[in-house]
Order: sequence, then C-alpha cells, then structure tokens
Amino acid sequence: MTQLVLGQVLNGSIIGAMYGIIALGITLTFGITGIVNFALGEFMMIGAYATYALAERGGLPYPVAVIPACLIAAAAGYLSNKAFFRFTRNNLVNGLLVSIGLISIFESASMLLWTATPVEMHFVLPGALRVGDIGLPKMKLVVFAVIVIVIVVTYLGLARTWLGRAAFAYAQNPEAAMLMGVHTPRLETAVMLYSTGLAGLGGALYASLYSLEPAMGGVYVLKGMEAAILGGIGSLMGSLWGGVILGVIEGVGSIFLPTAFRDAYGLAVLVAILLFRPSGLFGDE
Amino acid sequence: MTGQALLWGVLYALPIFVRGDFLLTIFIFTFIYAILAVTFDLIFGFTGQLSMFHPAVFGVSAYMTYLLATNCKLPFWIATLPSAAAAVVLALIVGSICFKFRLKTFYFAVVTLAFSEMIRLFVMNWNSVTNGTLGLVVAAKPTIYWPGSGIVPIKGPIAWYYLTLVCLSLTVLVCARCLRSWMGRCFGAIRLNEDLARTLGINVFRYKLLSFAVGNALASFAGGLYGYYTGYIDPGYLGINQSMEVLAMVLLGGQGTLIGPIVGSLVLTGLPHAIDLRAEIRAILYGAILIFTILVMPRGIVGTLNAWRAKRGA
Amino acid sequence: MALEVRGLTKRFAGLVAVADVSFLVQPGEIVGIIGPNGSGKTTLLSMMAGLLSPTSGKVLWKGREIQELRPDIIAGLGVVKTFQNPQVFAELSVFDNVRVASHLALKRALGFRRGLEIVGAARGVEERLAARVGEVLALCNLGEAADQLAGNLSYGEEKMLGIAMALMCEPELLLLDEPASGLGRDEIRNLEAVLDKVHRAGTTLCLVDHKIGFLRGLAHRVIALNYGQKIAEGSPEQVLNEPAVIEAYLGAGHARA
Amino acid sequence: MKRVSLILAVLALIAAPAAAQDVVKIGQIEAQTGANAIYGWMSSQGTALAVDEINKAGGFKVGNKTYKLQLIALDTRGEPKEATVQLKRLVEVDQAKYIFGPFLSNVFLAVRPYAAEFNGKLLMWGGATRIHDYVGTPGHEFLMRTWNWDAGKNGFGELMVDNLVKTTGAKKIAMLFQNDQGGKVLEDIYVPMLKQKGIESRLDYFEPGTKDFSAVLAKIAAWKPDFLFPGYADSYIYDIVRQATETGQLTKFFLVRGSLGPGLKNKDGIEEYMVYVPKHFEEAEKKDPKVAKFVKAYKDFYKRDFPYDQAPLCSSSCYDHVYMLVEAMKKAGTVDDPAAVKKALMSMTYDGLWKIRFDDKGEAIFNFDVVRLKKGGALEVQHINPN
Repeated sequence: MTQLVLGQVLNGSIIGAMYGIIALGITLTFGITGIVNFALGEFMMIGAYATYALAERGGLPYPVAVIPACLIAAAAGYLSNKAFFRFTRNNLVNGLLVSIGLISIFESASMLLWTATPVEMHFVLPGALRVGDIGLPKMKLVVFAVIVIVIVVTYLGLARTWLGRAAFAYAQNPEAAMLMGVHTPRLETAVMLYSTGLAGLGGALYASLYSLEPAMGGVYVLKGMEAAILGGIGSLMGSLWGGVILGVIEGVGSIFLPTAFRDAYGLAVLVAILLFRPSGLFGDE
Repeated sequence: MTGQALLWGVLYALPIFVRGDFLLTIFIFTFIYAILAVTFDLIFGFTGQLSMFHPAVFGVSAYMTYLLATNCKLPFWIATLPSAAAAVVLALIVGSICFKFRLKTFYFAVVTLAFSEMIRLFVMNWNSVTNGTLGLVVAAKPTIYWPGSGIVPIKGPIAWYYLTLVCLSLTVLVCARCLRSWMGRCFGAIRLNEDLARTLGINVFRYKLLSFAVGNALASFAGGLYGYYTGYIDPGYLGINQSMEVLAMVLLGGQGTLIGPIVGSLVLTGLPHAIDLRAEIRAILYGAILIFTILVMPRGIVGTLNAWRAKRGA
Repeated sequence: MALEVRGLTKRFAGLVAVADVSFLVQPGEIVGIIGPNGSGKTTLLSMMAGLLSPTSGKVLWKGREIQELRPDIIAGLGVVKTFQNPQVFAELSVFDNVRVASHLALKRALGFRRGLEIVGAARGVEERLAARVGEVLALCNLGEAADQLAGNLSYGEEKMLGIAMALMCEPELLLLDEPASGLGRDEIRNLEAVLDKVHRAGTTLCLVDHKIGFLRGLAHRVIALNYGQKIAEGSPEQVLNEPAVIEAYLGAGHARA
Repeated sequence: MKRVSLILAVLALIAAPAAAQDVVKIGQIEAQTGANAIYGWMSSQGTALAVDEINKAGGFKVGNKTYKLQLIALDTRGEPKEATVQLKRLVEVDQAKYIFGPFLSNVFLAVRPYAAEFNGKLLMWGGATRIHDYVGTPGHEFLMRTWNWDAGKNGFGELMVDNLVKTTGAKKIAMLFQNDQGGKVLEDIYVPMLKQKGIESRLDYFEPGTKDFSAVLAKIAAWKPDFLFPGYADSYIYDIVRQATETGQLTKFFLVRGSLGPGLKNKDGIEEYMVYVPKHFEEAEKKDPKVAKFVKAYKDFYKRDFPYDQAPLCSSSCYDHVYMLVEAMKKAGTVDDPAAVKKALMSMTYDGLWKIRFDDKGEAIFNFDVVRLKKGGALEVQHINPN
C-alpha cells in the first residue's frame, strides 16, 4: 500500500508539472499583462501536433523537433495577440470570450488537418525505472526534469534580468512603468510569445507521453488554471507547486477513493485553500 | 424602449408567420437559454459578480423537477417550486461562502465553477437516483388548464413556443421589477463601487447574496422546461460549456441589459443553423464571429445599439 | 453625549498612525480635527466610520461600542463619512447617485415592508424619497447638474456630490474628510454655506482638515493631532495659540503659505 | 432587432425546399466536431464516400427511374439541442426520409420523441447503444440499429468471453470503462455476464478526458487480474495499453471491441492482446478485393492514408449501409416508402465489406474477426460469422 501511495506521489508530481507549465503561462500573461488567455491549451495542442508532424512525418529526431514546435506555438501566440488578445487587456470576460472563440477556431482547424482520430508518436524513450513495485516511465522523468528546469530558469530570469524587473514594474503600475521607459507593447508581446511558447513546449513534451486529439487542450487549460490559482496568480514557483499539489492530490485521491471523482479532489482542495488564502498558497496578500 | 416593445411584439406574433417545427424549435431553445442568460446577467451584468454556477442550478432543477413529478406524482408546475427552492438553498450556501470570504471576479468565478463541477460529478455518479450517465427519459409533458378542454398536456411546437416565451417574459418581468426598485439600485451600487456602497449603509454581503439567489432561483425554471421539452435529462446539463455558452450570449447581446441576453441567445442558438457549411469550417466561422463581435462591439449588440440611439438622440 | 472616542490606537506594521486618542463630540457641535499630513487624521476618521478596525481603544456612539461594526451598520446608526478624494458612481447620473444613497431612508421608512415595494405597493415612499433627493441636491447647489453623469463632474462638484450622498443617509453625525482640500475659493465659500445649512438643520459635524482658515470660521472646537497623538484641544483660538501646535503645526503652515 | 430579422432571413433561405424528383435525400446527424466526434466523424466519412461513388456511377435504377443520392450531413457537435433542431430541419425542410445516425446515445434519446412522431414515414438507423432499448418496440418501427449487440444469442460479447475462458482459463478480469453512457451500458452487460460465467471481476471508471491512467492502473495491478478489459472508446485504449505495459504492471488485454493498433504498437510489452475487430483490415486488404477497393477509394477521396484502427469500423460500416439501403430500395421497388424499404432491409443479407443482416428486431448482425496478438506481434486471426 505504501508503495502504491508513494508511486502515485511521484507520478502525481510529474503529471502536476505538466499542469504547472500551463499554469506558468497563465500566471505570466495574467499577472504581468493583465490579459486572460484561457486558450493556452490550444497552443499546447499546436505544439503537440507540430512535434508529431515534425518527428513522424518530417522524420526529425524528437529533441530536434521540439524546438521548432515551440516556435510554431509561439508564432501562433504572437498572431492571436496582435489580432485579438491585446484588445482584452484588464478585461477578464472579454479575454474569456476571445479565448472561447480561439478554442473553437484552433480545435476545428486541427480537426481539418489531423481528423478526430487520435494519433500517437513513436516512443521516444520507452521502458520504465523500477524501484520495488514502483515503476516510473523513463520519459516521464525526463519531462519532469525539463519542466522543473524551465520554470526555475524563468523564475531566476524574471527575478534577475532587466526584462523581469520591467515586467514586474509593469504588473504593479503600467503607467509608471511606461514613464520608466518600459516599452509596454513590446513587453506584452514578449510575455505572450513566451507563455505560448511554454504551452508549446508543454505540448511537445505531452506528445512524447500521450496520444493526441484535437480536443486535448480543454482539459489541460482547466487544470492549469486550477494550478495557477492554487499557487497564487503572479507567483512563478507557485504555479509549479500548485500543479504538483494538484497532480499528487488527484493521484493519491484516486488510490483511496473512486477514480470517477478524480477531478473533484483537486477542486475541493482548491476551494478550501482559496477560502483560507484568497490569493493562493504563494501569492502575496 | 420602442425597440424592446417591437422585439416582444415580433416574438409574440411570430408563429403567425413562421410555421414549422424546425424554426420554432430554434426559438424555443432560444427562449429557454434566454431565461438562463437573463438571470445570469442579473448576477453578472447588474451586480458585477461573474458566476459560473448556472449549469449546476440548471441541471439540478431539471433532475428535481422530473423526479418530483414522477416519484411524488406532482404536476409539473408544482414540481418546479421545490426545485427553485433547492436552487435558492444551493445559491445561499455557495454564495455565502464566496461572499463571506470576499471572493471577487476571477476567484469568485473559479470557486463557483468548482462547486458546479463537484455537483456535476455528484449527480453523474449518484446512480440510484439520477440513473447516472444513462440519464432520465422524460415521457410526460407539462399540463395546463385550457378553457373548454380542461387539463391538457402541452404538445406541439406552437404550444411550446408560447409556453417558453411566456416563461421568459415572466422572468424578464421579475428581473425588471427587482432592478427598477431599491434592490436594483443596491446591485448597481455594488457593481460600480463596493466601498462607497458600504459607507452609504448598503449591506453589500446581503445584496450580493440576494442577487445570486434570485438569479439562480429564476434560472432553475429553465432546467425544468428544458428537461421536459427535450424529453431527456443527463449530466451533460451541468457541463462547464453551458456556463461559457450563457456568458457568450450575455456578452454578445449586451451585458447590463435585459434584452441583450435574449438577443444574444437568439444569435448563438440560430447561428449554427444559419451557417450551412461543412462542420469544421462552420466551427471556425462560429469562433471568428464570437471574437469579432466582442472586439468590435465591446458593449454587445444591444449595448451598441443603445449607445448609437443615444448619440443620435443627443 | 453623541460620540466618544476612548483611547483609540491604530498600528500599521510597525508605525503608529493613531496613538491613544480620546475626545468627545457633543450633539449639535462642529468639531474640527487638524494636523499636518500624515498625522493620522484620516485614519482616525476611518476608524470612527468602521472602515478600519482599531488596534485598541473604543468608539462609543450614544454609549454603544461601534468600533467593530461594519460600515453599513454604523451608517445605519447615523454616523456617515465622506471620502477625501471623492467617491461617486461615475456611470450614474448625479440624481441617481443620491437616489442610491436614499437606501437607508427607505429602510427606515419601510423596514422589511420594502419587499412590497417591488410589486409596486408603497410607491408613495419612493416618490417622497425622490422628492427628498431633489431637496438635497438643491441644498448642495447641484440642482442643475442633476442629469449629468457623475463621471463628468468637476473635482469640486464631485466632492459636493459626496456630501450630498452622505446627507441623503440622514446622518446625525457627519464625518467629513478634508472636504475643502483641492477646492477653489468660491467652491470653499459654497462648501461653508452648505455645511452651515446642514448644521443648522441639526446635524453634528466632525471635519478633518489641515486648512486652519477654513476650520477657524466653522468649528466650535478643534482637536490638533501630530504623529497620531492629540497635542491640543479647545476653541479654535485656544488651540491655535497652543505652543505645541504652533511649533508642530503652524510653523509648517506658515512655511507652506 | 436588425440581427433577429437578419437571422430569420437566413433561416428562411435555408428553409426554401429544393426537392428535385430524381433525388433521394439521405440525412445524417453525427458529431463531426467536438470532444465525442471520433465515431460520428468517421461514419460521416464512410457515408460521404459511398454516396459519391454511387452518384459518380450514374446513380441507381428503381423501377424504370434513375435516382441519385443527396447526402445532407449535419454536425451535432454531440449536443442534443443541436441534433433536435437538425433532425427537424432534415425531416421538414429537406424532407429526407432516410436518417443515418446518431452514434451518441444522449443525442439519440433527445431526438427519439420527435422521430417517433414520423413513425412509418421515416427510416432512422444509428449505432447508438441506447437504440437497443427501443429498436423493435411498438411505435419505433422507423428505427434500426446498425450495430450488433454484446449479449444474447448472437452477442459478440458473449462469444468473446466464452472464447477467452476456453482458450486462457481466465479467472479474474478487471474492467476499466469511461464514465459515460457507453461505460454504464457495458457495466450492465458484462458485470452480470462475467459473474454468471463464474469469473471474478472488478470495475473502475475514469473521467472522460483522462490521459494519464497510471493511478487507476496501479490500483488495478495491485488486484492482480488475469486480464484487463478496457471499454470501447478508441481514443483511450492507446494510452491505457501503453501506460499499462510500459511499467509492466499489466500485460494481458481483452477487448470485446476495439482496435489492434495499441497492441501492435506495444507488441513487446504485451503478453496477450485479444480483440474483436469487425474486420482485420491489414489482412483483408490483401485477400478481399472489395476491401482493397474500399481502402483505395478512401485514400483517393480524402487524400489521406487509411487509418487501420477502430475508425474504419465506423467508416466501412456506414459505407456498406449506403449500398445496402440502395439495394433495399431496388428490392422494394420504391424510394419514398421507408416502411417498404425497411421490410426489404429486414429480409436481406448484404454482402459488402461485411456480411450484414438484421435480426427480427431490426438490430444488425454481422461477421467479425477475433484477433489474438502475442508478445512480439505474432498474430492469430479467427473469422466469426454469426449468420
């Protein structure tokens, strides 16, 4: 039993990290530019299918395919920001509606391209690491490592670099930031590029683990949002922790309780935490 | 004003010109969803609370109405009342939790959504009562007293058209009455400036809760109607996408108005059937229309029309 | 007595905004609270109105402790506060702004019977209140601005609207936070006239300001604060001659003038 | 107001009936987009392909008149609300007498009452599991089910389970179903069936949209079953099989209906993978010219390589159904009397890609293949013909 639970704690953290990378995107866009992008899941989908296309059809080795995939997702992000999102700044509901629209567009577009039948990549790194009864697929460990690195780097980057300071100044007070000489549209674009690129990376990693279908984005953006809020909007490490906590709760929850309720376990904890820490676990009061 | 009168006039006169189940059905669904949209607008557009709780109320009331009507042999109309009561209770519980802890915008939305989801999972897995994912088949129809022929079941498109239209009208009427009174003033005050409202002696918590409860109570009737019209109830009623759809209707039609949600509902219900293209293209177009409407007319169709009328008037 | 402040103290992380301040406000009085910026005047007023809860000490209104009550309840009890930088419902017309403020009056008039008003009964009350709104606007010389959007008002008018809304709450004690700050000469004269009328109508006033000139004309009694502490209390003349005040405050005041 | 009138205008445009004499209209309500599109989308592909072929071949002769087919395929997005409106449109505006679909039970249950009003004037054949409850019952003569049923005399589920027990002597079977209509129906069929056959079983549900099954799989593995029996939904089986085999938790799979793909893909991880497929296309393509023709036609028509997974199961079946319907019309000598056409359908056996006939209730019975996959990919195909 303990091994069963331990296994799910590990596995849950890995799945959680996947939520975390989307959460990071949400936190960045919402925290810094005040733009709500619930369509991040779709950029994940784009990244995933792009990886699939490049690796399976294009014959690139997976690690090579990942990079252009991220760029493609980021490009899509750039366009949708230029076209739509920048008009929804600080407007939660409009951002929400634009996202709904985008989801419908991207999903159908990928249906045209890839059809509703799921596709699966060749196994990048098959096999699993076994410790006692606990088996962890090797690829999952790689994915986990990559995500953790990415998030930590982002964190350090935003804490240290000029862009980071600018970003936070902007988040605090856009007008002042503008006076300080932060070129705001450029900053907005940068954040949008980065967050959608992250989503793309998430998708690329996802593609190495699961089968792909056009509707895959929906679930993940919800989880990502939960994770972002759990960790506290605006807190970068919070998004990782939020994701991990969510993943572990779901994993361990489904061990002891019926799996049909899996999603409810995360939600219940989310509500409980929001009530006692309205700004999330790591969000500043 | 005249625009509204015209709209209602057209709606009530429509069956004279428009025959056929197909078109009328679009309107019937429009009206049922408009009930949801209007009540959502009461909470969101007028009181400024972005609630994602409508699907829960919609679904729960659909189930309750049917279960009470069949198991307790109640007539449809009586059965809707306990369902509305249940909606109020749910709203009071969820609402007081959220408002006590001062949850705003984003956070309020997420927590209400979370509750709604948990209720959905609960309904979906409570097989003994809700028949789980298999859902419930509703054979019965609501009945009314018709002078001359006594108690008759409501059948056929025309009957349903007027039934739903009247229900919508009543909902709008109730909302309008509330909004035109002190209640509406308090809602507005809370939406516009919560702190100021507080210093002017308005009990913010109470009025947020009131708006949430009234909105959900009225919304619950839509559930009963929908269940009996389509003749089939399943957990899909409580899906998140319902929230999104209603939100889209309100934003598209014009938040903070009572007519807007109806127009929005008509557009979004009619649109998919108006676009006669292959599936994927249609979905893409649908999304594009959503986005551009909201970007071109941030105040929604009715909001923009009003502004335009005002400008022309001034 | 109407209102008693007893040993009121407020600490924000570290610094003490208000330190053990006590004073009385008698019915029918006009009390002024003066002090340089950052001397804790606004904090003191906010605690009296229930917008902040004190770290220690009490606020008694007619012998009842109110320092822990919600602002809307305190307003209901007759203590209403205006804001230093005016707060209005920008999207509503001036008339509707004040109409919203008539909530307490309606509550007093109907209690829970106001439920009936929704179904159209008790229209009379509403009409009476609407008329009352007109009076208040006239009293504040906002009559002709009634149909404007509050958002389009000038700074001075907005402050006046704030007072009008407060008045519509039928306060027994009106707390005014720097009503004169940022106003032009005529606007100040207008303000003084309005406050005078209000006071004659029997409302107790408690004003915060750093403009002595303004208070000297108006206040019966002045309380001087510095660094959150009460350094003097008495008639305007007394307080202004108080050495502590001169040193802590007027010097600065002259320097500014 | 503008908007309203505009939409009315547009709707009116659609409503303009364009009923030409020599055209037989086939309506189709399937989910072509949305989360549950997998079956509906493929079926609509098969239908479209068949209709195109028949028309290209110059239509078909009934009596002394030549008819062409007009397919009106509408996308329900899996929403009962949409489907209801669309069916009404098909019946009233387009006056289609033959309705293909739906595959989704929630859609079917929502449109059933309306369709029943046209009993006798309509022929509706869909694959939805819940059609089984209504097909053949009084008032539902318009209804036919295009899928064979798991349980009962010709039930493929029954056959599969017996086969499994006979060949492997399995004692413990763990079931893992999606928590939706299909899953619930499977539970109602297989839990008692296994019990009655003296097999110990456990059942876990997973939320639709689940991608990572490691938690529930670990839970199941701890129970140490002989076989894992995942539900029908193709979209999940790839992930389930991969995640189960990758960690070596579970290596024996038993699918009463599904596709071979996941087994082949993880052929080194599995020990045994037993599956019902309507047709083992990879093999049939080589042997059966009809299948080869179909696969080629599909590739040419959609400019896309042929999916050998469960999907063809839908596409090919609906492809057959169109031809079968045409045959039935010829046989019945009429195109606008659905009742007569149904009678013809009930009495015939169509030998297309599949061998299809209908039982006395109007539910399809057809031949299928049981494929057994061993570690390393050794295949063993067994053709079963209930006819």
